[in-house]
Amino acid sequence: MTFEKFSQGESLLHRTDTRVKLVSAISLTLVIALCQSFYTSLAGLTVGLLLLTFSRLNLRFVFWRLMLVNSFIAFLWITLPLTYPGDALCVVGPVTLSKQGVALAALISIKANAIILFFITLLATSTVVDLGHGLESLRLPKKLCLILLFSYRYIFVVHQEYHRLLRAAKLRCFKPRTNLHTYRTYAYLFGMTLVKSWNRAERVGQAMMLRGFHGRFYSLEEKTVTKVDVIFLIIMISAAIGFAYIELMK
Amino acid sequence: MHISEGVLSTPILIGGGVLTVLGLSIGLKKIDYDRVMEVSILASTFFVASLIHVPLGPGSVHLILNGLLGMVLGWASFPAIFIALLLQAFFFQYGGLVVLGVNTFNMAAPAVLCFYLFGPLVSPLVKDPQRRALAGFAGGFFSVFFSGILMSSALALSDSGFFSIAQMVVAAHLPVMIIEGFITMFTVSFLAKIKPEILQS
Amino acid sequence: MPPLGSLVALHNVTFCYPGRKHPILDKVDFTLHEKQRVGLIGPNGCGKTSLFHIIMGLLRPQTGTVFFKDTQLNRKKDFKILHEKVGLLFQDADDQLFSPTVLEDVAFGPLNLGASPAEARERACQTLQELGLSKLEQRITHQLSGGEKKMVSLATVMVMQPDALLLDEPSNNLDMGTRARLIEILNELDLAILIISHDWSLLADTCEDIYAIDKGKVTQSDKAYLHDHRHAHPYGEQPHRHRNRIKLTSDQKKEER
Amino acid sequence: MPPLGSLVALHNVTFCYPGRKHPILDKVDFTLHEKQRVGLIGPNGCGKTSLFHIIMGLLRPQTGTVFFKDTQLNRKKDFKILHEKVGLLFQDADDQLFSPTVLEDVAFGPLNLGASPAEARERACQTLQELGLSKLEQRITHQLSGGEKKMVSLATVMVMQPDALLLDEPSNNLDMGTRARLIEILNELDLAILIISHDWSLLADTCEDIYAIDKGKVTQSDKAYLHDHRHAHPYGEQPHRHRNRIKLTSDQKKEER
Repeated sequence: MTFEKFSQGESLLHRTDTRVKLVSAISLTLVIALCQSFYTSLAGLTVGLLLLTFSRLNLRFVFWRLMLVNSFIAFLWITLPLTYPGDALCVVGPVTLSKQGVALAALISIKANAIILFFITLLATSTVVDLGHGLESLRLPKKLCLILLFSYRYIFVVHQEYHRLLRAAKLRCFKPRTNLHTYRTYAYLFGMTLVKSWNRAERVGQAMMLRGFHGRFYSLEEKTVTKVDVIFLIIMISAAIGFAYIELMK
Repeated sequence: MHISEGVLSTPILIGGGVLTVLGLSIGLKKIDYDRVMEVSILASTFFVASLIHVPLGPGSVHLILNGLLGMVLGWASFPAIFIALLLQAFFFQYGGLVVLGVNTFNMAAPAVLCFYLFGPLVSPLVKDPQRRALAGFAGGFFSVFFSGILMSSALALSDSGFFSIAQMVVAAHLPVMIIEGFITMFTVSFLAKIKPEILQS
Repeated sequence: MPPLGSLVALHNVTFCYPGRKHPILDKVDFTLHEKQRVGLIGPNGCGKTSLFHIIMGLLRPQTGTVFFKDTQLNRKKDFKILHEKVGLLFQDADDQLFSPTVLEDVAFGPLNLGASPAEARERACQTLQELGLSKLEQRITHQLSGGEKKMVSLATVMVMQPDALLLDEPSNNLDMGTRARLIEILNELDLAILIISHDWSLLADTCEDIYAIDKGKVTQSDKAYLHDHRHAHPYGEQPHRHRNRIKLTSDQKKEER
Repeated sequence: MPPLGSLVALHNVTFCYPGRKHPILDKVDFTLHEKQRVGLIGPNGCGKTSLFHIIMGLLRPQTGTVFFKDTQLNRKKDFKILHEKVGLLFQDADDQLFSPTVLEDVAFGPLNLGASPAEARERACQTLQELGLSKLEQRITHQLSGGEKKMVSLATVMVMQPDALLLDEPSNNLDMGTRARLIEILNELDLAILIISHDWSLLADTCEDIYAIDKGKVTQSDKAYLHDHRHAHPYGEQPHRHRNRIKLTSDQKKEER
């Protein structure tokens, strides 16, 4: 299972401190998510594309990821022009396409894609482990960060456990269909996975206790921010302020 | 089941964010450090559920199981779902950061509701397996139903022009509700036989 | 092409795990005939389990072909006919059993093959009876002992009435009693059997032919030579049998002295 | 009372799982001395793992007592001193490695014992180096191979500088290379070791004394008798060692002939 497709690389964005990237991503996303004007969102998309060239990621993977995420947007393109109240853009037989509907779908598409690009270039270029530690030093509640890191650790174990059971079912000629037998089987497969996870949680708890755990987690991290990181942060925050300026001037 | 970034209006985003922060703080307060690992591993298990695709006619839908999650984890559903959505955003760029509050609330609030409404009915103390099965079905069905309602309300309240889309969202969730009902029902019966303490929370 | 009339055959199969330099199976030819009983011995990590997974279509080899009853299996779909007739017993019974009760687990296969619930139940009961497991019928699978789980997972495979049985380290973690019972049952079965194990005496007790697998190659056992081993048996005092069906060549016999 | 001067001792321990008729451990006495190396062999479900859990205080026996350095451990709190000095290697490394990265996992123990982050880091690095695992330091735990996970979980225990090491089926699912490396490391360690395994040759290669455990009783290996075994070795042609540290009594030697 390759979940963190974009986390490996040597680019400037891969090297930048995760906390810096987190703050940048949050501020850029915030402004673009809230903006209402085409100018702002296009500026956001431009910055997103610019970051993409800096990230030196495999563009084919990025393209497919964008296509996948855009499926909800496609749904909006099908529905909004037909259902959104407003002036008629054109009339095809009994169907009226709304001008405001098309405009809104276009605006949402630009905003959403700009934000996905921020996400891919600023966050997906770090591992989840780094992101978890980064969020912790940005004062996200410690328990929440621990749940993030431990869940991340065990997703792969649990996923494998589920897959071994599914494999056994398939070898016994299980063919998923739309019927109760299928749903019952999936329920049992998941139920058994849940039971195994429950038992594992108990064993891991014991392992922690045996290694002296007494209800406190200590952190090992001590990352330093470089000059390049600071410059990067300043540029990104300026971009976000710039977007806000464009939005307010309109 | 989540709304993309860039769709919702500012008041809705803020409202969802505030509610989720409230839910998270209650949830985290109920998890002491000794239970962090347990909640984490169960959160990963429910994340894996969202990767399970079950057939529905010619297509397939992935499991949500927020009803079952609520019955097992109670208020800890808030952090568990928040983390699952955050990981989905990190892994696949689904959802987003600003809309994370709304999306978490849409799924976690029905889970907590399910915990209070149906949790006692599926607990190992209930001796009648049929009543437990029924409660399991209801929990699975209604939690997805509530999530659909919350999601479409978020859309409709953001922009009245989204009203038709909001209706479609609820309609599209109808078959999912039925599947989730059955899967939750069978899983609850399974757990009651094999590991009743999971349903004890 | 493998010899005609075989039940399962591998032809020129090479398999290499991604990122590894050396293939774990290197141009392997292997044939299992109807009712043939073959043991496969080799160290851990030598590719025994990979071989099973290739036969079942769970892994796709980089080169080579799997044949079932002289039909070439190319796509994932093709392996479905093999799954109906070849049963795989996993090393870890916990990977195989997922239904709440034993009866439901055994009846799962027949249900998938289109049996009605009543039929499936009857076939499951019968299989359990044949294996002497009737009293486990209503038990919760998850709460069985390791040995009981192993026997139940054998039942889940046998209920499909397979032509061949692949067993992956069947005696691992079994107590002596269950192990003896398993050997007895395997020797009563009238079908092709392929066992991978490092439990030499299990193979000797159940198989006609023994192959060794190492460094990507499968070789007939006449290369594997028999020799004395200092070996302690914690149950040495209790009666136990060491049957050995392998015919030794005179050379090997000499070396055994 | 167990003999004075022992490191870990069990005295008259009986343990029965709730709902079971027969106790899995029945009035067991067991002693592990400083630097003693003991192997414990027995089938699955015979109580090997329960014995470990009783020593570590994870299970409380119905009768009997656990001693650590002649101190009786009665309450949960008493076992904390034992946890600092006795390390348990779990059968499944995924149960033991819960931190996202290798370095964090190895440093977890020292941090809990009060080391500063810098100290903990240094001790972790040093332990990894001693075990030849330095290049794994920054790796993400779930991306390690099975063998790497096992070695790292050994590191998480060794970093605590224990007086004794309990290993639960350490060679399970290991490839030959890692298994050999593990045996090598275990033989270099200068501390008490207690291994449970059904991998006889691992025990023979690493332990001085071998006990058998069955039907609730632990018996010294002089009862387990050594005897000849017809045994085929697919690698018989290649050089291989069979070290056997067990001292045979003359009776057994006779039987071995």
